[in-house]
Amino acid sequence: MIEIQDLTVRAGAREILRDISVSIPRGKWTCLVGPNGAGKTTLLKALLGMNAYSGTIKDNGVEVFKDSKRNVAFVPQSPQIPSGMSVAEYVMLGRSKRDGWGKESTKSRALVSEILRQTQLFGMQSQLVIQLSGGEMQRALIARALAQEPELILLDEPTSALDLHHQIAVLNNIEMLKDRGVTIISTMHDITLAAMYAENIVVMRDGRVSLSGPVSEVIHSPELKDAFDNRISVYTLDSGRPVIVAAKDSSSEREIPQKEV
Amino acid sequence: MIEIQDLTVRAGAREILRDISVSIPRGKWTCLVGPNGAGKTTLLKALLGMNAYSGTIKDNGVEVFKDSKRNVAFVPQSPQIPSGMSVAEYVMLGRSKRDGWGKESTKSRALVSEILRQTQLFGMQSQLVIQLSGGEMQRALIARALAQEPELILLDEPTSALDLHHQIAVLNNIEMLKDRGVTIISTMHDITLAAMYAENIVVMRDGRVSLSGPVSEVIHSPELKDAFDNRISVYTLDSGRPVIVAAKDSSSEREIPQKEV
Amino acid sequence: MAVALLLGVGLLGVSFGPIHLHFDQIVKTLVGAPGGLKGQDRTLLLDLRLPRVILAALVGGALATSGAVYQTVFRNPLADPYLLGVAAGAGLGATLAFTTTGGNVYGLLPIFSFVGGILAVLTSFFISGKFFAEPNTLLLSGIAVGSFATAIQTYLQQRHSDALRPVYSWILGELTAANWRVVGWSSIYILSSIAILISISKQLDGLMLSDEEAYSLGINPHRLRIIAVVAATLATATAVSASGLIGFVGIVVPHLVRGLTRRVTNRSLATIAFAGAAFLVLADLGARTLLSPAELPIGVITAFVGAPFFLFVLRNRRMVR
Amino acid sequence: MAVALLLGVGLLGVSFGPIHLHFDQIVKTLVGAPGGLKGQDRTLLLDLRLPRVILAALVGGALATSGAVYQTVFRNPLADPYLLGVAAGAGLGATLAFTTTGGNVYGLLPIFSFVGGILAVLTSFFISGKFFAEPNTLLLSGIAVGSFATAIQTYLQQRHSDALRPVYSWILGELTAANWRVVGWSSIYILSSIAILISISKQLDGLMLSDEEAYSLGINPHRLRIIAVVAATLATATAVSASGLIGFVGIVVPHLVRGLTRRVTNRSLATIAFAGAAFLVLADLGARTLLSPAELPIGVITAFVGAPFFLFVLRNRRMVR
Amino acid sequence: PSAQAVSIPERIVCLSPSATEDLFAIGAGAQVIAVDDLSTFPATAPVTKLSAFNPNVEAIAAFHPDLVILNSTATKADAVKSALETLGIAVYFETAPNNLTEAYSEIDGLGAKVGRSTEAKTLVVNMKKQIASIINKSRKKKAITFFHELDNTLYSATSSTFIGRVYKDFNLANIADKASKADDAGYPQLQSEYIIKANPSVIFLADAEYGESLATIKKRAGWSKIAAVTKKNIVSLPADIPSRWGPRLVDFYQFIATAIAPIK
Ligand SMILES: Nc1ncnc2c1ncn2[C@@H]1O[C@H](COP(=O)(O)OP(=O)(O)OP(=O)(O)O)[C@@H](O)[C@H]1O
Ligand SMILES: Nc1ncnc2c1ncn2[C@@H]1O[C@H](COP(=O)(O)OP(=O)(O)OP(=O)(O)O)[C@@H](O)[C@H]1O
Ligand SMILES: [Mg+2]
Ligand SMILES: [Mg+2]
Repeated sequence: MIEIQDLTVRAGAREILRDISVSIPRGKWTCLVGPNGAGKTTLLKALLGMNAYSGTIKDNGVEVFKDSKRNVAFVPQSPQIPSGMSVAEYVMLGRSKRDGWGKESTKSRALVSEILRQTQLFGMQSQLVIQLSGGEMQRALIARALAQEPELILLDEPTSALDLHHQIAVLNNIEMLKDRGVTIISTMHDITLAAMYAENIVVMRDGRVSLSGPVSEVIHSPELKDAFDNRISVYTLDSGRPVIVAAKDSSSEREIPQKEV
Repeated sequence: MIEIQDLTVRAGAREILRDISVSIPRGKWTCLVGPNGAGKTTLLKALLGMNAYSGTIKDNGVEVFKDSKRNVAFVPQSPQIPSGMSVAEYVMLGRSKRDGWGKESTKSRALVSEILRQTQLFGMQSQLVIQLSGGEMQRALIARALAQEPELILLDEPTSALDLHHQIAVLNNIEMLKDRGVTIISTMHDITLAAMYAENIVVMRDGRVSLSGPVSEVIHSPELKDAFDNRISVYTLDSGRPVIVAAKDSSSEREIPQKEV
Repeated sequence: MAVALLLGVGLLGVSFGPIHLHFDQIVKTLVGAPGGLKGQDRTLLLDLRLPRVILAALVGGALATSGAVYQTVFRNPLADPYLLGVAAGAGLGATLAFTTTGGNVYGLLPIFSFVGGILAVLTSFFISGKFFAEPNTLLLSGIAVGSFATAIQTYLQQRHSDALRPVYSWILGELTAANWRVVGWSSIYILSSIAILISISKQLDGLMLSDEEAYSLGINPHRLRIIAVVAATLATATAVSASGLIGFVGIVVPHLVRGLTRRVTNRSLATIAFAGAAFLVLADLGARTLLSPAELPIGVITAFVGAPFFLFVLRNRRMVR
Repeated sequence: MAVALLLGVGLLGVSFGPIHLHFDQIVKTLVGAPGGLKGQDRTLLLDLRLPRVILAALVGGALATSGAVYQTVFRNPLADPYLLGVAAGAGLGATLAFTTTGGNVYGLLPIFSFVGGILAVLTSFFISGKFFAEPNTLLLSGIAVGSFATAIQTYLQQRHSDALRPVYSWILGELTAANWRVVGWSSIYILSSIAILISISKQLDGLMLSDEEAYSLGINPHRLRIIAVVAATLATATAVSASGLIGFVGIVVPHLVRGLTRRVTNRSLATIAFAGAAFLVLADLGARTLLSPAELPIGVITAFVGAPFFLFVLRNRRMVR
Repeated sequence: PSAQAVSIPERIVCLSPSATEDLFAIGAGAQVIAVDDLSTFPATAPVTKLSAFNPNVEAIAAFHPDLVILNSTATKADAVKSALETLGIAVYFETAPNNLTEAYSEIDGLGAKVGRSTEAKTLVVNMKKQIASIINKSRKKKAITFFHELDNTLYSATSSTFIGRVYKDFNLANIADKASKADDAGYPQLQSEYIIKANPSVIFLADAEYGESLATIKKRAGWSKIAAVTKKNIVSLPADIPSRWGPRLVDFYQFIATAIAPIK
């Protein structure tokens, strides 16, 4: 369990997160959803443990702040892209922690090749990361996180630059981490996708958590809709899987899709 | 009409776009779709006319390269975020071309206020842009483009960081530009959204255009599926509006959504 | 307000010195009212102090403005107006004046250093190839050209070690050479350069964005960078040839103004210009009075007073980066 | 290969000079085989040239490595090893040695300049407040502290103008003072600093990312920056106190190696160290022989030979930015 | 009668223009095998390209000297000295004198070092006599104010410097003395308006070689009314003599004496 108690995060005078208390189960996929500016990115960064916060965040009973023993992968919303570094070098950075300073094991090289193949970057190892397209860069970033073999992976909008097919491909790859007991925490604007992959959802609004729980409970709750000012609609598929969309007009269309033509 | 003839764009030795010929109607919304790395961003930048290309791109019969008379707004996929600039100043930059060097008209100030309201950034005028959340920044970027009152607006994944509601809100705002005869060209990974807003779709793959035409024609064409290696499925709503999704498994689920519960 | 401040500082500047002149008499003399200064005091005010104070203001304004512009153009807080080799080129020019020419060396000094500074920057431009396609390439090219010029200068000084003292005292930066002729020609270049820079200051903000974004906003980033750097270089080269190398002003005054106003945009360019002018007038006053009747090199005062103040601002106001 | 190159260059370095020594005799002397050099030539080789060549290699390696590390840490291609005030502090220390101590100035000089350099950097650290939370704040703080130190130094030189020439010649950078004692103490600091820097070079690549990303990769960015800057500063301060201010090497050699190898990552740090060492050994050879019997300041050669070469690389290989 | 006195150096490399003049004047010229590039006097001195300011140890050693005379202000003079000594070459440090007494003892010291003590003593006695007689004839009864200009940024020399003492011997009043607190070594930078106010009767231009003259000085703001300018009492100093503290000091005294003779 990751236990968050009375978490408050400030930027200057402003409180971006206010008194958040929520638990996130280990070994599961938890998705943070909420409108722009709700504080999702801020919460994700707090979970990383690099910067000071007030309140407590305990991961397996240990305070996360400056706990250098954890192996946490972090996929930021907008990464700082280093110039002059190749895709292979970039992904290999994920191995630093495991290989130790200045070393590069054979295992790492094999693993990185494998991951590059999984993320469909294999032909691009020697291309510079600054020359990648938006989606390719995002995959390189995720590849680096996978190379880390983390115990916890934090993903901030991991699919925002991916095409439809790669969204699925990449999320499937991430989902497989659960087999190894990895905890996954991500933000995701596409709540349909979130509901497809996550077991738990945390709904945020205005720097607070308004609801958290299993997907099935949260998805149909008024709190979710409320977080988006009731501008979204929720449908359910035959299989029970939900689809969440916003309507184009205020007189929101509620149509039912037909079979493919 | 924007007529593109035999357009080839190189980066170093590599041809990123190869012999593209396609026309894009004025006063309409055209969406570029295709998998990551297809060359959408590159084509959008070529349409901006800043960098050299081979072939011709004629906008109303005039070559776009270094044609400084055009007023083209450009919303990049990943903007360079200036430090120390407030949201209001950032959006006001969009007025530079109209107001002239060093001036700032009353009209501009009123217009910028109006646009900040439209993009729901009004309370944040004096916040620094580097302090914005991902979605707020993307809205600021679009607000700047709107402030430009352009004749052509180029949008590279304008909704990638927006929550469901703001996606719709922002796209609605952009759509309204058509009333003033503005031409809209955007890329969009969410083909469902693309089909909702665009009149025309250009399908790209591997630096080439594989098909272009009205939404209704393109959406149901094999070329679209082919561009994504047949990993996407297309449904049609009652109203005839299409929904495009990628399946989670290779044994792609084809479920039909039920009424809201 | 900035103008009033500058005028006030200027009045202080002309009033104090080894001989103290009274404010009211100064004002009377300047406006031509009866009861003004006479004789030697009048000469002192009109022919010595006034041109010196004006030159200090011009040079301070030029360096601060150019520094701010360079910092924006190269997106580098370390950039200073001497970056592209102006200083080294001017230094080489000055040394050449001392070592190779006979006749009236001091008369040739401004011309040699001006030409040297401009030539060095042109060489940097030329070698960096695609001009401003890559600001960082230009910047590295400037460093290399500057080092090269400095190497030749040092070599010449070694060969002509008698020229060491005059070159060194020129490098220290002096406003002692101020007179109406110097003020005349330098004000033309400096004021027009500053005017150009201030008029494009709103556009310069666009350079904080990517080139494509700037282009779509109606800015030609390549051309704008060239205009900005050329104007800034012209101002700097003029300042250098009129008064040697005065350090610190160009890099610190812009950051100081930004720290105090918490603004990074180039709207504050006019404020920066005035602040630089006032700062150098005050520093020059210090240079003239602290060890009077001897004179302190102005560079000592600028850094001696400016550095602690800057450090204070840096520490106490969270700098807007 | 880099090692072989350095050894080859070193052999050239000990062989040439106003008095030419033959390779075979040098090698015999060094390995202790019969038929080696005798008398004055032997002393020349063992007590003069050898320590000088070794010192050149140490200083060159120190400056190039530190420069590369500063450039990464501050994400600034303009960064050079003198950035945080080492140079100015050391210059002030050296000036103090000349002006305040009578007697054995040269014995005290290295200590004074070393302490001055380190103190200046510590002051920059202290004033910038949160250490490395904001590299740019530290960097500006370094500039201000450096300017302040330079102001005091200039002032002292004004007050004690007889110290002008020795300080100036010290600033120019000299390897003339090389002897085994200097090589002894400087090799300890320099080699251990370089070893630390090379051992953390892979981690340094992580500093090209955002702090959060680096942290998640197992790097403590604040601590890593401090380690890197402290080690680089120690190497630089040692180099400066052993040989004065030798410019150009620290900024240009790293860019040169990156331009030639087209690599920006810090994997090339060892190559940069060797390149810096070989470059300075060659430059020193030039300093001793080119204008023989006069000796040229080594800084003149580094820039004179290095700048055109660098410009050539800059122009012909599209620099990896 | 020590062992040292026996070993008279026969291969001297002299890296100081003043010492070169001294050596030739005391008859040790034949022992000098090489002098630095600025030792231009006497004409018979064996000028080489050796630098006195930036000495190259190996280049000096290549002459196989048995004594090297080194100026103590040369670059890294200490290091050069110890390197030469490592090679078994004796080094004599020449320090710039601050006054006549030190200049004389410099000559005596050099004489002793090169085995020409008697000649050195004779030279010193002659110099003293000649200089005393010049001063006697030309010393001003009433002090005359003057300004000594080093360069056009108005650096000057106070009475504590060697050149300042020379002026003082003629009872000239140095306007730079008021600024002596600005530089321990006696070279303060004066303010233009102070010079105008001090109104010196004579101006000595050490920067005449850079083109400064009555004509250029007149053009300086406010300077045209200075007494020295109105009376045209502007003295252009020659390039080398004022900085050679050897036998030609006599010539320098004579030069000043001649220059100030018409001034009342
Ligand atoms: N340094 C700062 N100073 C002031 N406000 C800040 C700062 N950083 C973030 N904020 C504000 O805090 C709020 C939360 O930001 P955060 O990035 O966590 O949002 P988010 O939920 O990730 O939004 P998005 O969906 O747009 O990515 C935003 O409104 C943002 O403007
Ligand atoms: N400077 C460059 N050098 C080499 N290859 C490049 C360069 N710039 C872009 N590319 C390649 O060109 C291809 C097209 O890039 P582009 O950014 O146009 O793709 P895109 O369609 O916008 O992709 P995405 O959906 O990921 O944003 C990519 O495969 C990219 O790796
Ligand atoms: Mg976010
Ligand atoms: Mg793209």
